[in-house]
Amino acid sequence: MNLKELYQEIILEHGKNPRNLGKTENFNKDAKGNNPLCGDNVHVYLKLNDQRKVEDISFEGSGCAISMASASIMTDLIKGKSDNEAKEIIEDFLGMIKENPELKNKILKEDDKTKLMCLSGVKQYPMRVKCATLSWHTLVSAMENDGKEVSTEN
Amino acid sequence: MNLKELYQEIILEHGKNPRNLGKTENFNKDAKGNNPLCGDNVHVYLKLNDQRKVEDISFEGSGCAISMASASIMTDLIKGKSDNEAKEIIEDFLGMIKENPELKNKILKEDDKTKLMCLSGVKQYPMRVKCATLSWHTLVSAMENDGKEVSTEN
Amino acid sequence: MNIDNIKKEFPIFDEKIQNNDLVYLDSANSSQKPKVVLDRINDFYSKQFSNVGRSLHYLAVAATNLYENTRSSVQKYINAKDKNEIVFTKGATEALNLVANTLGQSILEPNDEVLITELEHHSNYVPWHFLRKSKNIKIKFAEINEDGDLPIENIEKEITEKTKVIAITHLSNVTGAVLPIKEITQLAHSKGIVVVVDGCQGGPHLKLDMQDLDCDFYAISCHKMYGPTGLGVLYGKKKWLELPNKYEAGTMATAQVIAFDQSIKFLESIGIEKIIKHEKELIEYGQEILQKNNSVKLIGNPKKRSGVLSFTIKGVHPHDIATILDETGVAIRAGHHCCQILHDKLGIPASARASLGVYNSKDDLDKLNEGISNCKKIFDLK
Amino acid sequence: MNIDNIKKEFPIFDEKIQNNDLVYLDSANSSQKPKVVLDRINDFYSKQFSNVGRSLHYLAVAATNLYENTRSSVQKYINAKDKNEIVFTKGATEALNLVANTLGQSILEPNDEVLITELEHHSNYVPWHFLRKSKNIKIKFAEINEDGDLPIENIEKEITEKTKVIAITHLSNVTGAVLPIKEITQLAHSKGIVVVVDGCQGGPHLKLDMQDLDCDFYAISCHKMYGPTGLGVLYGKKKWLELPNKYEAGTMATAQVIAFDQSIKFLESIGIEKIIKHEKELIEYGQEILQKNNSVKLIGNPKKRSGVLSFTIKGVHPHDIATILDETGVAIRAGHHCCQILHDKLGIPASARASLGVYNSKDDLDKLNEGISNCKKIFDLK
Ligand SMILES: Cc1ncc(COP(=O)(O)O)c(C=O)c1O
Ligand SMILES: Cc1ncc(COP(=O)(O)O)c(C=O)c1O
Repeated sequence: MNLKELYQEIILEHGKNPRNLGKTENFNKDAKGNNPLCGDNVHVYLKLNDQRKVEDISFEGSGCAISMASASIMTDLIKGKSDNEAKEIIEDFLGMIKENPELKNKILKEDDKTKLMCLSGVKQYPMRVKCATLSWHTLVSAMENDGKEVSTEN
Repeated sequence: MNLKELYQEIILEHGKNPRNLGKTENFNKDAKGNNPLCGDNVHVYLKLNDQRKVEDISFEGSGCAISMASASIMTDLIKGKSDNEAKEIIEDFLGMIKENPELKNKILKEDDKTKLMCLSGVKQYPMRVKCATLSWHTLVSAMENDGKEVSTEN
Repeated sequence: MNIDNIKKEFPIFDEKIQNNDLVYLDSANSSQKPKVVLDRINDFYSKQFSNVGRSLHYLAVAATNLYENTRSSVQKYINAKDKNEIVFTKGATEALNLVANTLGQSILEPNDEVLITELEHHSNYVPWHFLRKSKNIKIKFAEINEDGDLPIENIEKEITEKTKVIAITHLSNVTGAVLPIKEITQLAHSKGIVVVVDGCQGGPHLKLDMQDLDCDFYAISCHKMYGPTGLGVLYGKKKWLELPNKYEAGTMATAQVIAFDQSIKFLESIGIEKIIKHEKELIEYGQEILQKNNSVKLIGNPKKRSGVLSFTIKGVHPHDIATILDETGVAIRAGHHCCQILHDKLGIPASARASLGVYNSKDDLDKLNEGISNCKKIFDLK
Repeated sequence: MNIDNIKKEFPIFDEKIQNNDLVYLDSANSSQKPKVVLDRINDFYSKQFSNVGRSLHYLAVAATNLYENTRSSVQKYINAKDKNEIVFTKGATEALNLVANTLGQSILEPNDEVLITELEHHSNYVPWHFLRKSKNIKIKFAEINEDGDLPIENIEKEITEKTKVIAITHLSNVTGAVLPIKEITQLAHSKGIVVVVDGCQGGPHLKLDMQDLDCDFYAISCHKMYGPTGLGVLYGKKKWLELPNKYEAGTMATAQVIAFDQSIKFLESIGIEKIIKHEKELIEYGQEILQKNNSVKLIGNPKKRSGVLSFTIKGVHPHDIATILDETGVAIRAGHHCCQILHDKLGIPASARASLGVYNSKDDLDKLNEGISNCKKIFDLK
């Protein structure tokens, strides 16, 4: 049974009570993402201040436990980081979901890394990888603010 | 080898030297027929006089030995018959090609029937049946003069 | 053929799927295939293969006859008046596209209305949507009632003088509701309206009688009827269609058409009445056990339900349900099942769907129920 | 794999056809299928079957991966830049329709010209003909020369400022002429013209390298490439196509796509260079023996010929030739092979066509020649 690895307590908890859910005030960047195959969608809002620091970040959307937990943990960890740090964390996370056994960045604290590693259970569930990564790809799009809607289908 | 039955001498001879080939003068009924699958086509012309007798009949077209021979023999036998006699012969011929072992009509002489029976070799060649019957169906259409182009594909 | 032994006819159930027996509850998506169908494909390719209709040689003639045989079998199975009312397509989606194109070119004028329903599958919406763009027609939606049913009154009240076409599913692939097509057709024809039926789910679960239903078009998905993938059927009344070969352009799915004859024979060998009875028992049993489970909410409560049971579990997203069930070999589908309009109406982003085939048994539904309990345990629900 | 033993890979050659060994010379119509392909179909249906892309359960995930694997194999086989440039269709005919629709909506305006050739198959004429009706475009025909060849000059001289598309066959299914696509594309692109290639016959007989040919679209017919019926591929440069799933609507020919991977592997295991060499020897041998036969007239004398030999016999209609050959198990095709324009130009209603596959040998061509002698005997020709 790998289900236990997929649905770790922290995932279930974040899935049930997602942090930073809603539309943050005074956001200056945002992007939408969707998974047309299963109907999941997410909208990421962020406020990047003059020092290029993520002053606030939130998301709206609905989805499975994995996708909600992933967005919740993501927003939690990205808040307060500079945009360069954020990009490094995103890249590290996506690399870990794709192939790397571990997270490599030196920005996050160990227990934050542990939270993120909890999402690595999806590796054994190829169809669920997109649930875990959609909000992250959407965050990239928001930061680049290119207005493109992110879709899992490409 | 059934080929001998299919390509009897009389068929080969009519195929090579078809009778009544061309466009008869003063025709008052005509129809076109075609086999879209193999590109065969035929055009039947006839002159039905006031006594409803086939005063003249001819055909234009190109096709295989079977189709040319069939049109040739058909025009030969129909010439001079009344329209009712013609219809009976046509029906009898098509019935024979489809299922009947013999021709049943009492209009044709024995040796004319023999000529027609030569075409029965196609029964063993389902794809060639249309070669033998196209001109006959076209004749029906000409007699009814409904202007519809006959196609083998229905 | 005995319905209790039917599973044995399907080779896939001899396989272990990740060490589990396969509990296949995704037949509305695509059904499994009986051995007779697979053997026919293999035999045709390995002993008789040729393209149809174009060559004169022995294999080509034989293949053409086999191909046309299936057309006749389908004609008989669905009780169509004429063999030429049967057109083979690559799927139901193409069949419905073909209908929309045909009607778009023949009868639909700008501002004419096409009436569809909130139950429709994407495939019975998109072709009309294209006509809306290209021909400026209007699409109206007949509403479902509280039970997720579509009573004829809800259709009647949307009909106006502009209504030219009613395009409607025979059996909802989400609620399992069976719609009163015959009555709808009577109503429609009394007003000169053309009736197009999406028969994808009707095909495997209902008695198909075109002359009785009297609809103008009926689209079938062969791969949901125990047949090969890549094949659909469009039934169309003679007055609407030219000869089939007009639509069957290029090389067709020859082997698939020829093998589909075996699917029809398979269905006939059981008999649709028996299938209907069997599936009715299963649906009733499924409803019963799921209703006992008070975290589970069945979607819709139609008067007549067949083949499909969709549900949600409060606090567990359908994708999570599907993943958890899959772990014990129970294959269901989660998502909106290409029925976004219906899910929007119901205010849910997705649902879990268990759908039936002739090979299912009460045992399968018990395993579904166990899986649901497992979901609740993992998500710590009561 | 040894080309001399290749026939053994094809189960159909174990069969007697009307008591004869099968001499299959109708591969341009549809090729026979090797056992690996049949086994893959059977295995997939009986052990792994599920619909692709829509469900989350194990079988669905596995099927989706297999399906996408074939897309990658095709990409590699034809040396396309990107996996998403590969779209699965029900056949080449649908692929060419899709191209015409796409270009009709994006770049073609009334009075624009589409340049095709006198060699084109019906399937590469009809879609443009529809655009002529719906969008008022013009179709021009590049003429063949006396050898039935299509030198690039004959294309060049038809190009005007209005020419937006050149749609052209890679290999004529009647004369066997191989066209200089790479040069044509260079010419066309220098004038901003889009190049659409009908690769139905190129697929099985030529090296496919999209990046080298540099054409914008290329249509393939899988059943002519030792693959299942009901499947085609459209290659389209990324700039022209949206993502494949936009075009792959509804349930696809899942099993066929998955099995086609084995056709590609089969072709790769021999190697296209070997196939080309083998078929070149056969074509040369065929030309040689038929030319000795002075009642036989070969159709066309192209500089580069591959895969196909068409001919007529003075005094014997092609249908009669086909029937007589069939009696000894020699399967050829007679008719206009969906190339009416070419046959009109040549002033003949029909021709007889012998076409090759990897499994053919000189022996097969000898039997063809014997059959031709038999025709002459029956028709009493010298
Ligand atoms: C040159 C050519 N183009 C197009 C086609 C049509 O291909 P398909 O029948 O796979 O749609 C064929 C085969 O019949 C062909 O030979
Ligand atoms: C109700 C309904 N309509 C249409 C379709 C589409 O059919 P196909 O995938 O065979 O084109 C489906 C199946 O997915 C369906 O369930």
